[in-house]
Amino acid sequence: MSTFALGTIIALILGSAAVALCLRRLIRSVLLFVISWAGIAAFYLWAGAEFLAFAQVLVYIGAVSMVTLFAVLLTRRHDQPDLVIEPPARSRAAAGVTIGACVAAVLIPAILATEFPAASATAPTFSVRQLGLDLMEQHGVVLLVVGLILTVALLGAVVLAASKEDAS
Amino acid sequence: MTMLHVCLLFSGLLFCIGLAGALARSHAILVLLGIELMLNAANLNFIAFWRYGPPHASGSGPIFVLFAIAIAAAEAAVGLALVIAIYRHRQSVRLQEEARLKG
Amino acid sequence: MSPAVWFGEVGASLLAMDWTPAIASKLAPTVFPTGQTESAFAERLPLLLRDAVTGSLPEPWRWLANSLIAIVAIIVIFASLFALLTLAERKILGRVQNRPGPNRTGWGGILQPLADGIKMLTKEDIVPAAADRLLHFLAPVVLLALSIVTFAVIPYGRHLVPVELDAAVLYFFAAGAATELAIFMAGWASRNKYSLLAAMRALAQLISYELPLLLAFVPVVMLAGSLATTGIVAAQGGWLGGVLPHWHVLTPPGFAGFVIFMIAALAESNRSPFDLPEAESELIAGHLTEYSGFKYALFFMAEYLGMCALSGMAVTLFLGGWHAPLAALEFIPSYVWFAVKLLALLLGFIWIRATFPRLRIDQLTRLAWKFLVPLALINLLTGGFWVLTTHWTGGMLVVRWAIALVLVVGPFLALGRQFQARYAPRTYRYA
Amino acid sequence: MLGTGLLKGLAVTAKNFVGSFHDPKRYTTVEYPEQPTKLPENYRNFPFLVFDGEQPIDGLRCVACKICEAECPPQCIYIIPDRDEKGRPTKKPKVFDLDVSVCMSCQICVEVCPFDAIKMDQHFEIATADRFNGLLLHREDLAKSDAYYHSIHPTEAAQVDEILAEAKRKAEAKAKPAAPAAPAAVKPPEPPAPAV
Repeated sequence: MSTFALGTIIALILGSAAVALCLRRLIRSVLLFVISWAGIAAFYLWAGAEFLAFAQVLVYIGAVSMVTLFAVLLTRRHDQPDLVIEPPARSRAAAGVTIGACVAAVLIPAILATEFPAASATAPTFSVRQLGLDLMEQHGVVLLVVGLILTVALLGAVVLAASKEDAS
Repeated sequence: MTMLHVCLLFSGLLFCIGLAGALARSHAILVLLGIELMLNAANLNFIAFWRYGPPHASGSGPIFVLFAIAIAAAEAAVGLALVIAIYRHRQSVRLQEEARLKG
Repeated sequence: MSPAVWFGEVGASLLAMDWTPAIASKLAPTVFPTGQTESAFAERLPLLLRDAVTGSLPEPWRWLANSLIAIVAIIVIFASLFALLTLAERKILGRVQNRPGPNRTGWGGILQPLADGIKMLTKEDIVPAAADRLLHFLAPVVLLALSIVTFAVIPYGRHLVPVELDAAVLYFFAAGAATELAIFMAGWASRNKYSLLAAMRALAQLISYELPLLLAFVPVVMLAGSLATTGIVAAQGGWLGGVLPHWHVLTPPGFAGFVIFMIAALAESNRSPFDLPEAESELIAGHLTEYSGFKYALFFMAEYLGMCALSGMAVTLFLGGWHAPLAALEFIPSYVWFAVKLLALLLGFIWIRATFPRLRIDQLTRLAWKFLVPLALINLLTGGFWVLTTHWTGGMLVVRWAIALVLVVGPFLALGRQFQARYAPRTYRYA
Repeated sequence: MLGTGLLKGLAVTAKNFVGSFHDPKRYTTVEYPEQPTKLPENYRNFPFLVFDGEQPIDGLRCVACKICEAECPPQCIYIIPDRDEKGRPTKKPKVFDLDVSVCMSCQICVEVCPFDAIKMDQHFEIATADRFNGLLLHREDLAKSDAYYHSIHPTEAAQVDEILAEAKRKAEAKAKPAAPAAPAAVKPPEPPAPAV
């Protein structure tokens, strides 16, 4: 039952990600990416990190997908299709896939060849309270830095995307 | 072959898909999404090691993923803002046309 | 090693592994705690009824049957609440406008929802020729599914929590945030530029108001020290002298949070005065323009269910969940109290709809970004102060209340003056 | 302070809501088909013919003088005077048709009628599926009793009654001194137009 669940999750994530990167219609590939992100959230849930699963849904499906879709719609040209496939693009695509395959060819045997120490018998328990305490005490500085980065990134994004009406 | 192996294989494959996509596609948004996918694959590894790794008491895995998600959100926001700025400037989002630094 | 042997080994080891998902323990439904005897019979009635049905089943099936019963109960109860709510809304709007409202179908109009349903179901289902048929179909389904999913974590009574999650509040708002995607799908799949533009407006509204919505409940989480809905409800138990309940709405940061939360909830559920996405009299119907028949009914249902879910969450977070308002009234079952509070909030939604005119899009976003978000951020500070000063007693209690009230009322007045300065009071020269 | 206006608005709607249950002023709906609407006295739509006594056709005040037919601006009235077997006019209409699909409710026929025989009706539920025959009213459809006239336009009917009684008294007073000479002088003087 749960074998089937994990298999489905993995197949869903890999399949939707692979198809998303092959499609020519951008909106569809973004929506497939959303499925893939939802699958990753399901994986987190399956592994017992429920807080992360919900954070993943909130951030990726709620926010990143929206920003991406807005960007897609803002950069769309109606007089031409989304993407034109030209000979150089073909060779680039082939090169990209080859590099990906090469990395996979290195990674997979490496993973299979490694002996990991035995896993703990029970799933590690990790309550939200514990997470909060860890964030505030052990990782407090990091939290502050992340907050700062997010603020700067937000301001930067606003400045970058704001249209300069006075200039044009 | 343990659960950890399965999860690592899975995340490795996801990483390679993201890599191939980021390299093969020329649309800036798709390249960004490919990079997001690679980030997600790395996050999967943290969770896999936390869940199926050797016994431990710390929650560093999920916390690291949490930070990674936050940074990924920032990256997506800035990246897509850049894409929009480039599009406004050159009316194109194809990366091979953006070979010049000088506008 | 030959590939066949390798695959065989991998397969065998895959089968031998422990595949039980870690989340399974969390999903176990609340079995009636045998040690608890203090709860009255009426309090346990839903569980006893459930156990009477599923008690004889063997263990794994019993778990499944219990979950199914919970799901069916939630869907049936809230679908009928949706039906009654549409009727109640029209009746109340009628009364406010000096007219009776629908009263021709059935006894005093009680069958009006049924008539509406039959009308919706028998209408032609139109899909535009150029539409993306798959997404056009998926959008209402996804929206409804996501709004039903949010009901899973709300504690409806002392023993009635469908799923006890550690991060239940986060789950609720994650599912709520995902509904935006369905709205985008609806707008884009219609292949109609007006639908798309309206969907973009709807998204801008939803994203703008997500921020105050999420910020408004953080003080509550700080006060309760828990992200679990059960923990938050438990933190609001008890009464001061048997009269004054420990609800979060009765603390300064909780009250400010409640008001901000309800305003943002109005906008999140596309209710008047924030019903811009489907403003019937101005736009055609926004992203619903190309929908008809059953799909339109699904959108409508999802909207009402979202309103119910947000009200249920507001009851849980701010109004003490299923706790009775007075110690003396505790003999009434907890789920009745929850229902009473939920209905009161829903009536408030209808009352507000009957009163206020629709905002303009710029007023809408200005309200979110220049008024609600700063207030919610300051409210975080107030919440922190309130949490840090829980041990103050005696005369310091007065100081605590005074400081907290200043922190709540001061920014409201200051921002309110600034916010109002550009709009009111208005003088109309030609009117 | 920001928000006081909102609270005032909420109070107004709440007052309306509560008031609708006990205050008839805040619940003004008339549920029309079951609950007949009380029309104002001066409401008018299409003309009808008044008759005195019990017999609708015999009691008609109309003498088929054709003044209204001539005056009607859209020409929706059609009259054929009745004649007895010797060919003399009986001062009754044989045919009195009124096409309400043409009539514009101008009340000119009422103003010009010297006998107060045609008055404006208040019956407005005349929708029909047959626009040719259904909307062409005949003598039988148009004839309505004086009592009905009193019920719909009481003030105006009382004035008309006074005028008719006055005319009758004058005619009788005239007839007494010259009793044999004036059997034909029943025709009353033209009455002033009834106040509308």
